[in-house]
Amino acid sequence: MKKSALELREVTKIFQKGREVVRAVDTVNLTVEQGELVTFLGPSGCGKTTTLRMVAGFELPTGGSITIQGKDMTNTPVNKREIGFVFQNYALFPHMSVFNNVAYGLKSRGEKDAEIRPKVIEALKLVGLQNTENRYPSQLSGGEQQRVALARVIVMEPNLLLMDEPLSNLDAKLRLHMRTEIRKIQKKLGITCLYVTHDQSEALTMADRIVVMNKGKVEQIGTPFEIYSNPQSLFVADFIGHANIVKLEIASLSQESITAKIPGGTSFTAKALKPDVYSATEVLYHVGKSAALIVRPESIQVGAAQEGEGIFPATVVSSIFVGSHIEYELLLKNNATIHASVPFSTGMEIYGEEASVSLTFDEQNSAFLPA
Amino acid sequence: MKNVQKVLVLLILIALCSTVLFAQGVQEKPKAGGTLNVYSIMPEKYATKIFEEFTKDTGIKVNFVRLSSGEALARLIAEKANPQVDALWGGPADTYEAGVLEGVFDVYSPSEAEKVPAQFRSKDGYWTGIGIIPLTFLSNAKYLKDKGLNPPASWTDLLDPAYRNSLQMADARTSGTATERIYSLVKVYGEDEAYAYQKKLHQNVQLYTKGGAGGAMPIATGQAASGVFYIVDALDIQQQGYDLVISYPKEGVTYGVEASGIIKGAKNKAAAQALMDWASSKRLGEVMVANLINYIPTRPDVTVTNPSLDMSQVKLLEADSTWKGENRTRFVERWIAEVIQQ
Amino acid sequence: MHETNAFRPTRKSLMKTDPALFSALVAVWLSFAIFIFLPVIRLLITTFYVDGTFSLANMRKVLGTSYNIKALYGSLILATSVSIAGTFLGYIFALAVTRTALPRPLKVLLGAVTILPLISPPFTSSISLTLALGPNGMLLKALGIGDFSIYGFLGTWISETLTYFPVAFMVISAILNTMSATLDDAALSLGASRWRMFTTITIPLSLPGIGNSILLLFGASLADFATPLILGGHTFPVLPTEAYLMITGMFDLRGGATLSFLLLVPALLVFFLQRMLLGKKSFVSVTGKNGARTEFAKLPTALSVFICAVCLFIVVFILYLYAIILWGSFVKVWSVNNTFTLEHYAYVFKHGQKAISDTLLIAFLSTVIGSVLAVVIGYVAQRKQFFGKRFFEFTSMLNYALPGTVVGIAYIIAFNQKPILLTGTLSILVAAYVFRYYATGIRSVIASLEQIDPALEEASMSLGASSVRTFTHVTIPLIIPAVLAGMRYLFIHCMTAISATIFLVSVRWTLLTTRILESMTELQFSQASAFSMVLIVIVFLADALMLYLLKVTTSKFHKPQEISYEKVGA
Amino acid sequence: MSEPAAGTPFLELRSVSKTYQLTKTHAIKAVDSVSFSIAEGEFVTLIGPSGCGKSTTLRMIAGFLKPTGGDILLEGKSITALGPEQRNIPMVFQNYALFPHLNVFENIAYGLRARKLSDDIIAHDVAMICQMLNLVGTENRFPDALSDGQQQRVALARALVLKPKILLFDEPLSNLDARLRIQTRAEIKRMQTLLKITVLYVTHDQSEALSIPDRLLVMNKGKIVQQGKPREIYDFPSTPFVADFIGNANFYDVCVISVGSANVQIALQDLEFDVSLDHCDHHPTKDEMALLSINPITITIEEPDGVLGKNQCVCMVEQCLFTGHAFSYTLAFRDTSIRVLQPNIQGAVTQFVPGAEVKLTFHAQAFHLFRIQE
Repeated sequence: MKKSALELREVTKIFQKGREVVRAVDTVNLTVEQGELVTFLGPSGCGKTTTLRMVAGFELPTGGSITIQGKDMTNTPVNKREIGFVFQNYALFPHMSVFNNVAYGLKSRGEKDAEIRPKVIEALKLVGLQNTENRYPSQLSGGEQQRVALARVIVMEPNLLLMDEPLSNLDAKLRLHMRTEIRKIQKKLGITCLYVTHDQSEALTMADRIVVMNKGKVEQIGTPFEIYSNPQSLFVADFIGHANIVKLEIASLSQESITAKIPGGTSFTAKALKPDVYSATEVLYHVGKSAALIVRPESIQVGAAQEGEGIFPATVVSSIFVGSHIEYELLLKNNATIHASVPFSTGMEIYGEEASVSLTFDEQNSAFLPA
Repeated sequence: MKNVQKVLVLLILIALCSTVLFAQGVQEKPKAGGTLNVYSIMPEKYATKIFEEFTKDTGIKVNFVRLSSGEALARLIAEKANPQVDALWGGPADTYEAGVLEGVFDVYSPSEAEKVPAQFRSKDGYWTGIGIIPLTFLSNAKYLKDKGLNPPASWTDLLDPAYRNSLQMADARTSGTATERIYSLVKVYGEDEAYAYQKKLHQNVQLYTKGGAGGAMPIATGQAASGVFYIVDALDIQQQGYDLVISYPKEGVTYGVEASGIIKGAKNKAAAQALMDWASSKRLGEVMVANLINYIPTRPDVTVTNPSLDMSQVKLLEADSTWKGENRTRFVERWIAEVIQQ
Repeated sequence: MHETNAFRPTRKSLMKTDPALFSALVAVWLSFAIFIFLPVIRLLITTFYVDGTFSLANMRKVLGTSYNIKALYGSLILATSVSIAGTFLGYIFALAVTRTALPRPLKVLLGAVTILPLISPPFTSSISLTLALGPNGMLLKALGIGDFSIYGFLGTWISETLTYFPVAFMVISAILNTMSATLDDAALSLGASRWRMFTTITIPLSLPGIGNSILLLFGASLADFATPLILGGHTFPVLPTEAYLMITGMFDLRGGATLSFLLLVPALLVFFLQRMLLGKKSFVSVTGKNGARTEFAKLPTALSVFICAVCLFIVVFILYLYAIILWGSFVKVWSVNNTFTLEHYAYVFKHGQKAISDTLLIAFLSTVIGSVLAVVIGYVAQRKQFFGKRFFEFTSMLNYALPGTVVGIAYIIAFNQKPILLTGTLSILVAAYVFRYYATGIRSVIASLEQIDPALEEASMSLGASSVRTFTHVTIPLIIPAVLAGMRYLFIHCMTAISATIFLVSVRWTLLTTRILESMTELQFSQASAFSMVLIVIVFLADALMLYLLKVTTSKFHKPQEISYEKVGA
Repeated sequence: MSEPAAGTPFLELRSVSKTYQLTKTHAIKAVDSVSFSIAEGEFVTLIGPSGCGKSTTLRMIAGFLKPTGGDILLEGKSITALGPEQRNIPMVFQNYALFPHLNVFENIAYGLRARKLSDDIIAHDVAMICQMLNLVGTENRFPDALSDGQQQRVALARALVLKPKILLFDEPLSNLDARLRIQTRAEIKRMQTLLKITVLYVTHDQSEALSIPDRLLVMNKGKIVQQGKPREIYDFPSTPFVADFIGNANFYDVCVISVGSANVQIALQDLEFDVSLDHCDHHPTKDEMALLSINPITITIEEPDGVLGKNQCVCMVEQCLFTGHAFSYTLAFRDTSIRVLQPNIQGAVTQFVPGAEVKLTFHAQAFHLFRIQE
């Protein structure tokens, strides 16, 4: 049987600040396969960085176990875990040249200089930083520093690459560029990678799988597309992408789908999601009570005002052209605000403020959650 | 992180060890007979020359540190449990008397003690006089000329408003010169009258200096007009070439006896005794005369060449060292309470 | 969720969980016990125990003397006025350097002149001040001012202010430099005049620095005994001088100890206030990244002119004072025979040789030992969590907080008997310096560690380096500049301080500073000047060497970035 | 393409330059004789990469920097010589520059107090602006106790309370996270419309630049390279730099095959496209090498069906990044690569995995042809 690269079992971390007990990480379970890139995504303080630091060994879990490559490493010191850690602020040694930074781990391991040099050169080449060996970190740009930090880690050929918001100190454009760079290198080397971020678009673009965390607990684990299309909780729906959450009154129920409507308005049918954290016996939806419709801005069509089943009349509050698409802010009849993002194509009509329009929601990409 | 702490502990241990090592290293025992450790109240420039001669004569090397009389005594008292020096050199006899009361001195009668007049020796053999120094007035000649004054010839001359805020003399708390001044005044006026006089004198005092000679330089450079000093300090500054006038009050002055003594528990007792023997010999007086060290030798058989040290025209008041030692603290406390706090 | 995973508050003994930290703490606490607690406790016993029982008799006696009460008030008044005046001058100088359009060479000169008082013994300025402003002083004569007495409060105040304002200058210019320049811009763009900007932004934001400087100067002035000794005269007694006189003049160790105990109270108060101030988050750390702008808005013209005038006056005055000393060291007899001579220097090098070599040895040893201890204590205090940490930090700084005379008296009381017999040794001097002045080292190590992201050490560990390697290859190289900076001040203090060690010099070990004071009491003004000059030159050279080392060790990774288009443009 | 400002220009820059003399021989022209004007009530954004001189320009208008050449006029009067405090041109800073020692109320009141207004008026104005910017309840708090968004709003309130005629923004949103950025930029636009103030807004973020302003100035290397309405600039970039910076375009060297009356025919290796002459920055000649830009969002990506029409080709997917509202593809495109942005709409989009063959359709109106610059 193939060993999984990393296994977290019931990992818990409790901090005690004076009398206050904080469950920073609460019984987290996760299995990561070889070569996978898994991102931990969540708002700040959700426990994602603590989890990563426990995997690295900077913190010891209060409970649970951590297995790397089949070996229990729960209490192994950092320097014996053979992991690579990329820090948010790069943590390059300011008193060492780029070469010495990258060679640092190899030297610590006691490798010979003759062996070290080609490896370092190779690693720097991989990250696109040839001929910078003799410069010092302070002479490099943020992006270059980040790449040195990456080279410093991959030259060690670690079992596990851990990255803690590695791109958050870079400017937007570079951030986009580095995402693809890191992803490329990770796939090329086949390194298993845990990646912590609070930037959902970063998580979506880079991950094979995303672990969404909130308040120390795992909310949902899945591929980016799964998480985006089938959020299992209102938190995930709201945190990933920008979902419209509209409360509608349930008109009828079936096993898979729910039909709901704005009081006195049109009804809409879509699948019902049941977050698996709730017990199956509990009844989550009741006819006549409200359910939350989750609909993505880009799953909304904005058209000229018309009547019909599944069509919601709305008023345009604002329309903003942002190049690739038009962002509408709309008001439904029940005063719910809806954001729609309509891809822009040349010659299409842009509705101005106060315009009456009708909205159609895409059924495939919409779902109900318990309100 | 354990190893970091190992390094830390190592560093601390190195630090502590080196401190202790140095503590031990410098605690090395002085070579017997070869060296002598001394606190000198006598100014360094005199002591250097005298001890050079002593070393020449006896082969004993002298380490010394110069301290004011008060400091020296304070040290000796503080170090009583573990004396750092073997002898005290110079300084007024009453300091020695005070020390005797604190039990810091050892009895020793030098070989030629009998040749030193009795009033220049401790009754019980705790100390031996090495020179005597009367008090004198030292005045800036130019100041006197500018103000049309004669050199002060009486204690009362110093009360002249012409000297307002321009006298400098020593502080009784730190200086033997100052206490000597009080003894003189008590001998001249009687105790209460003496303090009344000092209160008046205080009006003219610009500054009480820490050292007995502290005011001499300001007088020499014209910052102050006049003051009361031991002759040794007054002559010394005059010999440096300043335009100064030395005068004596007609009522008379007491004089200090510069003494020397062995510290109880001295680690180099034999060497200390050798110093005492040498000090009571004629040799010391000759060395002082030869080197222009302006003490009047205690041995009457030493010929003084400097006319300023001729005491024939000066009214010298006798003041018993025991009396001085017994009254010193009281006089100083009274001085603080009545003179400077008025 | 499993209950077994619930948090179990376990307090294992530190000896088991972290034996190395435990032994480090034991070792450091032991040294604290010997060199910090023992002296203070012995001082307290001497003060409050008469014949083996607790008694307030000493205290009553001391407080019963109105002259001592006057001295207490004198100390407080002097410290207050010195701290205010010194901080004011320091602020003016700091503004001149950071906020005016003075040409760079002049700013460098300003900085250089402020170094002079720092590297000379505290009483040098009082000596030349006496000659310049004393009765019949040269400057008074030149200006035709007749009846003016420098002795007393005025002279002491001027001399101490001149001696200590450079400290204020350093503290305040640091804070003025770290202020965000965009705040100035914001104020101006909101329509505030330059005066208004200065009074509503610059001054309030520098308040922490001003507060810190006032407290530092208050403490320094409170402890200074040499300046009032020379300039205070009988009209203006202060506690440290009175304590010194009581011990050395009245042979009253107990009374001196009691008097110095009185000093403890305001000194500790100041120390606590300062800790509180430093503990508070400083206003200066501004959120977000600082724009490219590093230039501060200029001050109102009138203020600039005023600042420049004050600075010019002070600089000229300080240079004049030091010129007097320089001149004095080269003339045959001060103010009588002004022919040039080197005989005083010859004397210094012949008879003062031992003092020079002793002082250098003591300063060197203290600097090295103090720095090592500072690194250890700083590291433990900043990076570790353990029981009693705050008390640990507090204790490490205690000797620094106490006035020097108090420490000196406490040391001589404590170490003059078995089991720890240290009087007259080199170690007592070294210990006095180390435990008193390593505080600057500890502070700079802590400050430096605060700036070094623990991620650097974690990065090293995660790259497989052992903790030893991490400490030697990452932590140590990074804090070396801080250690050197700490060493620099430690060394300067060891060379120039006198208050604690005046009680501790001995036959075998003597110091340059005490020799200078002796020369003064022996009327050898020229000799004293020559000694002072030699001391100043030594300290200056050593300081330059340290600064050079500092530059060498940091230049590697603090290389000024090449000025790029981005740096200047945006 | 620039739109002439209506009436007298409210703010006008005439050949404003800023040169930094770095060494005796080496000088940098951070701003190189820049001229533009802003009409009253207009919202103008200045965009460019970092180091392009946009912030320097803004600082010169605010008065923090003195231009080395040129003149700045406000309502027809030169303000070049005035200090910042005399201009009444407040600025909202990137790092907010809130006074850390003053609470929210005093921060907002700062400019009013400088104007020596009575306490009643100050209290009233501050209360008003707090109401407008949803800061009620925070008046007594200090900046370090506020969230990023609140700090930004205080910075805005502090400037707006002065009822300035013109307000400057220096990358005000760059310290905020994505969601707050979108909220705050809408807020800024709303306040500007409501209070009818003139705004000059500096940013390097293209979505900010396209979304809020009436007019956009694109700056590069100290010069204004293009100005106009956001959509004009997006649709008709005048230089490759603009096409890249504003539209993230793909660029290819192409050869002009023939020049017609309305169209140019070009060859991109084996592919041939028609480009409208309106979309050329110069009149191309036959056989000339030119630079073609293709906006990635205009390319359609679909399952290959074996039929290849005009402006179509088959490529292999190299990488697919899912960004939530879109898929960002990198495809092998002849001997180079091409970026395609496929909006994730209507659930109808199939995600193509790396290695898959796909059919691309190019739309001629998204092509732009530029002269190759040396």
